[in-house]
Amino acid sequence: MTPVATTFFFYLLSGLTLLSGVLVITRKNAVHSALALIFGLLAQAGLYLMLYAPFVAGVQIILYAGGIMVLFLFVIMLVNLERSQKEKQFNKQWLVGLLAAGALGGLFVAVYMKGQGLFPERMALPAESSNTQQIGQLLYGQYMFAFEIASLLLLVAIIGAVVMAKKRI
Amino acid sequence: MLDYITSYLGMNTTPGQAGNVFWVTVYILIVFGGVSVAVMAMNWLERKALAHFQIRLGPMRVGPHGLLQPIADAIKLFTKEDIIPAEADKFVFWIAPLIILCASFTVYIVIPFGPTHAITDVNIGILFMLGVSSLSVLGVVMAGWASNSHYPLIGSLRSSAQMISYEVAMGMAVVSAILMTSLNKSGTGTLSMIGIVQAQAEQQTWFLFKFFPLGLIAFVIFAIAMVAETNRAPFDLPEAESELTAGFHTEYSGLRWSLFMLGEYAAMIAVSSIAVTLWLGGWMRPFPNWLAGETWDLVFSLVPGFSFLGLALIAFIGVIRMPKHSYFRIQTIGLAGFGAVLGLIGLILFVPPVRDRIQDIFWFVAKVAVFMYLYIWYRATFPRYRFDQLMKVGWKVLLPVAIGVLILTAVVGVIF
Amino acid sequence: MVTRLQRQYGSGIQEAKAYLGQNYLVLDPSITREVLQILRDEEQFDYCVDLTAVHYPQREKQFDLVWILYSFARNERVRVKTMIADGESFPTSVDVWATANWLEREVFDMFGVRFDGHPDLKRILLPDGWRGYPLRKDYGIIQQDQEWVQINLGIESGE
Amino acid sequence: MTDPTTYLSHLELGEPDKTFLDSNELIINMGPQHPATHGVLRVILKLDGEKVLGTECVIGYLHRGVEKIAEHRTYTMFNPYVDRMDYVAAVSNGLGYCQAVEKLLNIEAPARANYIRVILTELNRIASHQLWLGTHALDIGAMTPLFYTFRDREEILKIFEKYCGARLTTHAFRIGGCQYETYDGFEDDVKKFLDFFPPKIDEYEELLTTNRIWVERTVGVGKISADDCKALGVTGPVLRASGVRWDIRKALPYANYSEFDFEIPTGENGDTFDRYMVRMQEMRQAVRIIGQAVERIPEGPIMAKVPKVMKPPVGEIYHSIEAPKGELGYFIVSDGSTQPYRVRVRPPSFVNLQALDIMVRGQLVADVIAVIGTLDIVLGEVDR
Repeated sequence: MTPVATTFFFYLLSGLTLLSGVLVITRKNAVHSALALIFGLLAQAGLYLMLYAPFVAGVQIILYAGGIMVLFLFVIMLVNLERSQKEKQFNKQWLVGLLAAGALGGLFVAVYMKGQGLFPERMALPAESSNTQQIGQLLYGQYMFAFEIASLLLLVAIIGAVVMAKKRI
Repeated sequence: MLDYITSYLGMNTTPGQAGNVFWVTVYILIVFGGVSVAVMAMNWLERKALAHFQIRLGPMRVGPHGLLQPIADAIKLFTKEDIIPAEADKFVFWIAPLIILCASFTVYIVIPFGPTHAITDVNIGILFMLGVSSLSVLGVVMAGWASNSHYPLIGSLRSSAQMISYEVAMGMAVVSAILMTSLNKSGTGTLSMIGIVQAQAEQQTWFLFKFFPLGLIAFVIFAIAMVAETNRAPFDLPEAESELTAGFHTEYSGLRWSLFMLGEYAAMIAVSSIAVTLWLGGWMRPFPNWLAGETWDLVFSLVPGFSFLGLALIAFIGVIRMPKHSYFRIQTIGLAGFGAVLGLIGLILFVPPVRDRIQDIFWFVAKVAVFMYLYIWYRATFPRYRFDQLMKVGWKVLLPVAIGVLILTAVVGVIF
Repeated sequence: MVTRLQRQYGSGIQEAKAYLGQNYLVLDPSITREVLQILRDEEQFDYCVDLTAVHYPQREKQFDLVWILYSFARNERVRVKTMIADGESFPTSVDVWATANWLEREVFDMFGVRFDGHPDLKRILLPDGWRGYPLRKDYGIIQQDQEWVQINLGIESGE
Repeated sequence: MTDPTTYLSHLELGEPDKTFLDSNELIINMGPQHPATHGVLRVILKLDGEKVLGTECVIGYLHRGVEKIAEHRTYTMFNPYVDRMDYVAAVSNGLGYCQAVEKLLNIEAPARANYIRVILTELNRIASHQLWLGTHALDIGAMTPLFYTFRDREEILKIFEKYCGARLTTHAFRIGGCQYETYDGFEDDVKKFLDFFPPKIDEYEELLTTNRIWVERTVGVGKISADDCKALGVTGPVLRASGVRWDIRKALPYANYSEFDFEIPTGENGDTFDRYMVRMQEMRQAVRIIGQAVERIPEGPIMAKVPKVMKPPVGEIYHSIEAPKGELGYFIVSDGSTQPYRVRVRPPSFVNLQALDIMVRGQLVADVIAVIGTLDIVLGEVDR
C-alpha cells in the first residue's frame, strides 16, 4: 500500500511528541503531566507505525499507554496532590540542566553533520506483512539468550516486588 | 477521480490495504454509523429482553413497543443540563469520556465483517484491538479521579484493577488461539484478524472445536474475561449501583454520561467481535464442512433474507394485535411501516449479487448478536461478585487455566 | 428468686408483684444496677428486651426507668422499675447487656436521663442540636414549632 | 458470654481529611440517600481500602414522634398510627397494639377474630419476607427476584385490599377483634393463594439457593453468634439463623397460635445465607399456618364486647408479638383516662440494627450492603 501524506503525518506526530514532552515537565498537576505523557507515547506509537514497525507500535500502546501509565496514574492519585502543587516545580540546578541539554543538542548536531554518510539516503522498505513474524523469529532464534535473560530479570523483579509488598502487610 | 473510486470495486481486498482513501472514508462512516445504530438497538433490546425476563413490558410508550425509545433517550440526554462538579478537574473530567469513546470505536478499524468487508487489515490486528481497547482503562481512571468524590474514585480504582487483571487472562486465551493459526503448511501464524478467520477456513474447523476441549476452554475463559473487561453483570462492580451508586460515572450527566454508555456498549460489541473472529469462525456460515455443497450454500445464503422476512412477520403480527383504538392508530401505522421496511430489506437480500456480498456480514453480526443476548441474560440471572471474589476468580482460576491451555495447545500443536 | 433478692437487699426491693400476669419489681435506685447484674448472671435473664422511661412530672422522683428482661432458659419475662429524680443520672447497663447502648441513648434523647459510663451518650433519633426532651410531659410541641418558624421563616406563628 | 464492651462502636471521626487518600483510612458516608440503605439510613464507614474498620449508624431521619402522638390520642385513635411504623408489615403492628390494649382492658377477642387475625398476620409475614427477598437480592446484584417477589406480593395485597380497602397501611384490626367480617370468597382467595404460592418459593430458590455467586456472596458474610445475638437483643430470623430456636409464637403464644402445628426453622452459622434460608422456610411455615387456619375458621362474632369509651384501669402492660422482623413489643402505661399515659414501642428493626457494627467489622464494603439487606430493617420502624 502507498503511504498518504507521509511528511505531514511525520511532522504532526513529532510535533505532538515534543509538545507533550514539554507539557509533561511544565504541568503542575501530576495527573495532567501523566496525561501528556500518554499522548506522547501514543504519538510515538504512530511514528513506529510510519517506520513499518507495527508490532513495536502495538506493544508500545498495550504496554506503555495501556499498562504502565495506568499504574502511574494509580500512584499519582494516591499521592497528596495538594502538597505537590505547593512545592516548587524547578530547583536551582538549572545551570547543570542547561549544560546537559546543550551537550545533547550539540551531539545531535554533530551526528547530523558528520554522520551523513552513515545513513542511507532512502530507507529500504521492509515487507510490511512479515514484519511481526520476523521479530518473533529473531527473538526466539538469534537473540534467544538475551531474551531469556531479560525475562529472568523481569521474573526477579516480580518476586522482589511481591516480597517487599508482603513484608508490609 | 471517478476512476479512483471505481478502481477499488474490482479489487478483492479491504479498502485500507488497497490504499483507497475514498472507500476507507465510506467504510469508516458505514461502520461507525452501523455501530451507533447497533448500540441504540442493543439499548432497546436490553431493556425489552430484560423486561421480559422480569415479567415486565419494558418501554411501550414511545413508538410501537417502545421502538423509538432509544431516540427519545438520546434527545433527552443531549438536551440535558451538563453538570460539572465545582471541585472537579475540568479538563480531565471533559476528556475522560472522549478517551473511552475513542478507544472503543477505534478498534472497529480492524474488525472483519467479511473477507473484504473491513476498513483495513493490519498485520497486528488482534494486538491492535487488545491494545486500543485497554486504553479505555485510562478513561475510567481519569473519570473517577477528576470527579473528586469518594464513590467515583473507589469505582474507578475497582474498575481499573479489574480490567487490568482480566486483560491478562484474556491475553493468554487469545494467544492460544493465535497459536492455532500457525498450524498450516508454512508454519507461520498470523495476528491479522482476516488471517485468523482464513486460518480457520483452511483448517476446516472453528477454533472453538480445535483440539477439543482446549479451544473450548480458551474460548470460555475469553468469554468470562470479556464480560469482566466490559464491566457488565455479574462483574459490574465498578458500577454496582447498590454499593457505589454508579461507580466512576456517578458525577456525570447528560451528554457526557451518554458518551460513557455509548463507549461501554461499543466495547461490548467489539470484544464479542474478537470472540467471534477468534473462535467462532468469523464471517463463515455454520457447518461449512458438514453441510457442504452447492445446495447447502444456496440454502444458507437464503437465511438472511428469510430472517428479515421473519422479523417483518413478527412486526405484522404486532400490528394485528395492536388495540383497535384511535389512540394507537399512529403506532399501528408506524409498526406496519417498520415491518414493511424489514420485509423490503429481506426481499433485497434475496437478490443474488447482494446475497453473495451481504451474507458474510449477516453471519458475523448474527454471531455477535448471540453474545449480546448472553450479556443481557447474565444480567438478568446473576447476582454480583464481591471484589475479592472477582480478583480470586481472575487470578487464581482463569489465569492458571489459561496458561495451562496455552502450554497444552503448544504441545499438542507440535505433536500433531 | 424474689425471696432470695429480698433476703439480700431487704427494703431495697420496694415492690414485687404481678399485674395481669406480668411480674415486676420496683427497686431502690441505689441497688438497681447491682440487681440487674445479678439478674443476668445468676437468674439467666440474658436478654434485655427493652429499656425505657416514663415521666411523672407531679412526683418528686419524676422518672420511672423500666427494664424489660427475658430469660431464654426460663421462658419468663420480668419488668424492673426504679425511680429517679430529674437531673439525676443513673449508672449505665451497657456492660450488662450490650443492647442497652442504643436504648439508653434513646432514653437520654427523649427524657434527658443521663447514664454514667455510657460509651457514647448522645442524641440518637433527634438532631444533635435539638433542645428539650420531647417525651417529657411538660414538653410543648407548639412552642417548639413557633420557635422554629420564628427563627427560620421570620413569622410569628406557624398555625 | 463475651465481653459486651466489644460491641461498642466507637468511631473517632475527626475532620475528614481533604486529601483522604493520604492515610490508609478512608471515611465514607453511605446514605441517607443511597440506593441500598433501604430508606434513609446513614452509615458512616471507616475503611481501610475496601475493608471495614468500623461503622456508625446515624438514624432518625424518619422520626415522626409516634410515641409522643400516642399520648395525645385515645386508645382507638392511636390504632392507625402503628401501621405507619413498619409499613411493610402493618398488620403485625396492628395486632400487637390491639392485643396489648385488650390485655390492659382485660377483654379477649372472639375465636373467629383470632383466626382472621392469624391468617392476615401470616399473609403479611409472607409479604414482608417477599419484600425483603427482592430488595436483598437486588442489593447483591440479582435484579430479577425483585420483580418475581413483587408480582406474588401483589396477590397478598389484593386480599388485603378486598378485606379492608387498604393495601399497605391496612388498619385491619380493632381493639377487641376485627371491624370487618370477611368478604364473600375470602377463604377461596386465601386457598387459591396457598396453592399458588409454594411453587413460587421454589422459583425464588431456584434462582438463588444454588446460584454459585449468591452462595459465595452470602455464606460466611455478616456472621453473628447466638451469644452475640442475645447480648445485643437481636430477635427474629436473625436470632434463629444463629441457631436459637426461639419464636414468640411458640415461647409465649398469643392470639391462637398455640392451636397450630408449625415448625421454627433455624440455621447454624448465623451468616447471611442461613438468614436467607430461615426466611425462606418461614414463608413455607406461614403457608402451613394459614392452611390450617383457613380450614378451621369457626363461625361466630368477630368483635368482643368493648366499652364505647375505653378507660383501662391504672396499670401497665408489656405485650409482644413475633413480627416478621423480630420481637415487636408494646409497653403501655394507663393512668385510667381515655388516653394512654405512655406508649413505648419496642421496635425489632431498631434493636437489630445495633448488630450491624459487629456483623460487618473486618468485612468488605460490599458485605455492608448485604448485611443491611439481611437485617431486614424498615426505617419507619427504626426511627418511629
